[in-house]
Amino acid sequence: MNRIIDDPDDVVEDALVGIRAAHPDLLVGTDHPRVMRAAGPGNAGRVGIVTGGGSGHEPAFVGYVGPGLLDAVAIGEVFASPTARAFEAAFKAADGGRGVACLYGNYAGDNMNVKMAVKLAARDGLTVKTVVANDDAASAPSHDRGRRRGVAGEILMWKTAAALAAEGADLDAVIAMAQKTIDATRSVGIGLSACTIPAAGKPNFSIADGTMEVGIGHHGEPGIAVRPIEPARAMASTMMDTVLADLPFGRGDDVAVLVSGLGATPVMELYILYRHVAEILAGAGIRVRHRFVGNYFTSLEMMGASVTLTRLDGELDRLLALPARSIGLTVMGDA
Amino acid sequence: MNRIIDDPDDVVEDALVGIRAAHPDLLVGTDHPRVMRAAGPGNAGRVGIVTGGGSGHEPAFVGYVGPGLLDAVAIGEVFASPTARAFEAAFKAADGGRGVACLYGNYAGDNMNVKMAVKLAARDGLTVKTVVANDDAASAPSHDRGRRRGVAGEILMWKTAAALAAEGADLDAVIAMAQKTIDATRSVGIGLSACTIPAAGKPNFSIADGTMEVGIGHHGEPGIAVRPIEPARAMASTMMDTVLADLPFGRGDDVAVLVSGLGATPVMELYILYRHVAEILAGAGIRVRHRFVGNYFTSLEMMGASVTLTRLDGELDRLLALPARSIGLTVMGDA
Amino acid sequence: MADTIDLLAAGPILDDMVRTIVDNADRLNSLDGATGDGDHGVNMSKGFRRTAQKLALAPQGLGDGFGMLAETLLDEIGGSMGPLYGSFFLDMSTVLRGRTTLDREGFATMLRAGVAAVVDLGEGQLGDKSLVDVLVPARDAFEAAAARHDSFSGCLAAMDAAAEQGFEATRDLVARIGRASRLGERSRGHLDAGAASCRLLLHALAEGLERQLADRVGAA
Amino acid sequence: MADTIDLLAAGPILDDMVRTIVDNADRLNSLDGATGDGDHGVNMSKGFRRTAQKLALAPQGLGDGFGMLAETLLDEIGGSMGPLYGSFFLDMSTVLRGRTTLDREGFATMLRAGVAAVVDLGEGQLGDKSLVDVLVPARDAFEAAAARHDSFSGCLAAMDAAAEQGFEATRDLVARIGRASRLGERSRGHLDAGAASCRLLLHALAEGLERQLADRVGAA
Ligand SMILES: Nc1ncnc2c1ncn2[C@@H]1O[C@H](COP(=O)(O)OP(=O)(O)O)[C@@H](O)[C@H]1O
Ligand SMILES: Nc1ncnc2c1ncn2[C@@H]1O[C@H](COP(=O)(O)OP(=O)(O)O)[C@@H](O)[C@H]1O
Ligand SMILES: [Mg+2]
Ligand SMILES: [Mg+2]
Ligand SMILES: [Mg+2]
Ligand SMILES: [Mg+2]
Repeated sequence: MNRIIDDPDDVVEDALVGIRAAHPDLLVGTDHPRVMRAAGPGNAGRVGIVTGGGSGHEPAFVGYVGPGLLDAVAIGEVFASPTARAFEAAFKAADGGRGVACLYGNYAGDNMNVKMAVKLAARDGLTVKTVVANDDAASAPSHDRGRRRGVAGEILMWKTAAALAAEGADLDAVIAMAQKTIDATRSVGIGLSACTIPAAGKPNFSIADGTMEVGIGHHGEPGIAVRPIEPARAMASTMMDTVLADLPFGRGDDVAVLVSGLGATPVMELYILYRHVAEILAGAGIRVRHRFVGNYFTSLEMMGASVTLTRLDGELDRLLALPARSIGLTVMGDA
Repeated sequence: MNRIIDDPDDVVEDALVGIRAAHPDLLVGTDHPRVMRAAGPGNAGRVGIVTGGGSGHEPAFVGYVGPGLLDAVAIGEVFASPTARAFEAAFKAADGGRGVACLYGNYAGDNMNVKMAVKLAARDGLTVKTVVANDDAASAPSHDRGRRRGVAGEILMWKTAAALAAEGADLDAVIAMAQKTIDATRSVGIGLSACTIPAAGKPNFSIADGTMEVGIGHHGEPGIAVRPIEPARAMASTMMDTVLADLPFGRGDDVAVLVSGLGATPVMELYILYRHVAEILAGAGIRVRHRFVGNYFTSLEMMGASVTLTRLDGELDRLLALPARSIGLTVMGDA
Repeated sequence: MADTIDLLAAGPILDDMVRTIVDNADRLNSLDGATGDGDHGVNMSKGFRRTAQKLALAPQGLGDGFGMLAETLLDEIGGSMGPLYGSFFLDMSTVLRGRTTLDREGFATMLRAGVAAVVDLGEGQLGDKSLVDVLVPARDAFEAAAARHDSFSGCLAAMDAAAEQGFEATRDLVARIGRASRLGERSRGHLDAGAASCRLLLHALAEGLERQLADRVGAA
Repeated sequence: MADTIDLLAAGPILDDMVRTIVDNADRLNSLDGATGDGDHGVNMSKGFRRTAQKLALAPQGLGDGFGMLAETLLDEIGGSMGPLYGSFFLDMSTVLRGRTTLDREGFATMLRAGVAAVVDLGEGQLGDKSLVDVLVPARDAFEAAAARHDSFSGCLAAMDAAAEQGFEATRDLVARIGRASRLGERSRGHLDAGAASCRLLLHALAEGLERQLADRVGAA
């Protein structure tokens, strides 16, 4: 296996040691070995923003902890939900006395662990409210949004909610903002090659050479179609057709665009994809106000990319532009 | 081929369209299609900082253009030097009336094209001085440093030189700072899988499964040894042995550390590697003042990583901490 | 035969439950491998093994033991199994809190609470091919037997038999929940892994309690 | 037979030089493939083809033609070939600037300048298995013939023969420069691609000039 690891069962632990060592200015550990929180004074008097999810999606999730973004994060095994206890500990780490917003992705394990954790936290008098991201338009039909997975759109929901929390908004307002953001957000992914969980040692799905899987999930969940690979322009059309029609986005809309690599696709190619995305949006009369292109939400060494669009009103636009600092996303806020 | 591209011969052009579209706040084009310069007012009254190199190393090189970093960059085909004319055009784009520092990597093509470009620029009265990065300790013995390749250490040299230029230093001082930085910098890479230039369609080197190539270059140049793959801890030892002994670094030194993925290695693994690097440094009594872990200087979808160390004096330390903003590296400067 | 259990003396039943999970880990993995990702045995034995270590240091009565098991599952197992089995045992331990003995009605209350917790959390329904296909028939069989005024022991036997049947019935179901639901029709023809572990746990519980009921008679 | 060239009339020789590169592109690729990355024909024909297009629009004398070729190589070809051949032709065109005719001594000066530019830029030495193994013997043979007072035409023939020999000699050399140097001993036994293109170019140049020298006699 062409990996930089020690014991495959310990990759998460070992990586967390490295992450803490590399970013003492951004992150600190907590009493729970699978919970990290933002370095610095804590967030007394503010609503805490928490997420959690499986490892292997770096920089998600831990890479979005920092000023103007997440206050704490619960960290699971590779591609597996964190434990209920880890979520609970993250809630406590993020608690500044005004309640905690847990903004996470729609996966069975995460749903259950968060639900249990909220129950556990409630016993200790801590109010936690949740928003479940379900931006992956390819993961269920639009009449069944409740079944859709959460993918890279989560990042935009964290950003707006955290920016609002930083301004002193109360828990209900923060939760409403996160919900509003994710409701205005749609994503779709294309997978070009599989990936291997180190402890498993072999891929548990496959994408044949010369084919692409449209609508693939972040853990190799089957998409809506397996097709012969297409030029970037056609891939972009396929993805944009899915996303634009779903909300739907239309002429005159302002949007934020996030193109994320799934891990092993060269950054050059993400820009080639973005080129076509930008052209399609221009052609559709949709104005791009914020752009993010890079490896924002990955799946180990999977090849492929995801495209995420958020329709903006003035408030979302403003919140996205406010300063934030983290491993995965830094906004200078001078724009 | 599992790629997000259109015509394989046009990948660089197509990606540049996307890069310009994605980062209007950071980058603008120039009259030369393969030259980009920093957005904004230009650098009148300051020494211009230029680099150039082949594509496929993104975010290098274009991703380091921005305030506090590069003023302009010349962009080559995938893994091939930019033309002499592109370098010349980059010099002109970066010219603020106080001369230009061209800080680039030691490759035959780049050397020749820069030399020609300097000649061409001189005809127009523009003074360009150069520093050639040769930080790759594995690419030639230490008595033959002139033959060593330039790799990720270039980033640190750009950072310190650009920070000094931003303070108004003259060309000789900027050049001296770049030279001092690269003289204090050593890197080494380990390759775990090959990569494919889109226009070639197949890899032009190979790394057998279960083996690693110690000392591999950024274009698959042969390293110093092909060995069975080792645990991360042992890889880190091998890399650090090479780097530490070469300068040499020793007890009491202050350093900056940069761990860069080569493209397809999951970010988790870079942190596992960093963990061991940090432990080895602590054990050797070397203090880490600046840490960079991520995909800073890649080789398309190659798996593997490089480690770069720079020995710092007070001045280098100070310059690394000054603010900078670019696709690849943002320093808030509030540290 | 007695009709109440001494909860403080019933702690060792937990050891049986741990043992059946650990002993059958490979089988649970391979059942999960057919329709899922093949880790159900690993996931389950992680938390159960850890509980056994704690119990060895400080043996517990059944109620606190269930609580300890629940806490450990919630602490150590992410994914779905931690919270599902965690809340199953947590809510059962809550029913047992303050009790020193357990009779037929108490058991029914406890089981009802545990099953409700699983259904509430996982939103699984009968026929979805999951734990629920064991838990719901088992609960219903126990209650039906109790309504017929069967002995506690008889009710446990009815529960055990229904659990076995529920487990076997998962073979012909199409998964509508969990990882296996991705396979659609292709999930038919395979026994469900979670149903298997659940069936093992209920069997160990029933057997342990029946043994204790029989013993108490012998002792009385 | 005349002993001076009319530089303005010599422009069409450039077309021959372009043609020989374009026609032999595949062969240059496969020579480069044996010890390098197989793109030498692609690299060369890119710039030469482009030059041909410009020449078709505005035909040039030899001096300005070399200048246009040089500019195009520097504009269009990155890597090593752009600057090496670019400075070769640039420095030759500089020597021709202001001249309308070229004699034996003028040619020697021009060739010396071109070869010096390549050696200066690429730091290649005789025996390194590169262009230089064609250029240096060709230059030396021309000068030796000139010192023997051979005719311009005879000097060109001597240069051409030496270029051919220099090219053939690269087969037994171990590459010490360029991409092929990575192979060390394994580069022996293969002809050098850059030497091949250089040999083609010098041959086309010599042949074109000899033809013009012969023609001018006929015309005179
Ligand atoms: N929502 C649910 N409710 C009840 N049981 C479930 C639910 N989802 C999954 N299961 C059970 O979980 C089992 C798989 O567990 P396991 O393999 O440990 O987890 P994972 O699927 O995360 O790898 C399935 O066989 C099924 O019985
Ligand atoms: N420094 C140098 N001086 C002279 N010729 C060189 C030098 N480096 C390389 N060459 C020539 O370049 C040729 C290869 O050219 P080409 O294949 O176009 O470039 P690349 O090696 O970048 O792919 C070699 O065959 C050799 O003759
Ligand atoms: Mg499983
Ligand atoms: Mg699993
Ligand atoms: Mg070549
Ligand atoms: Mg080449």
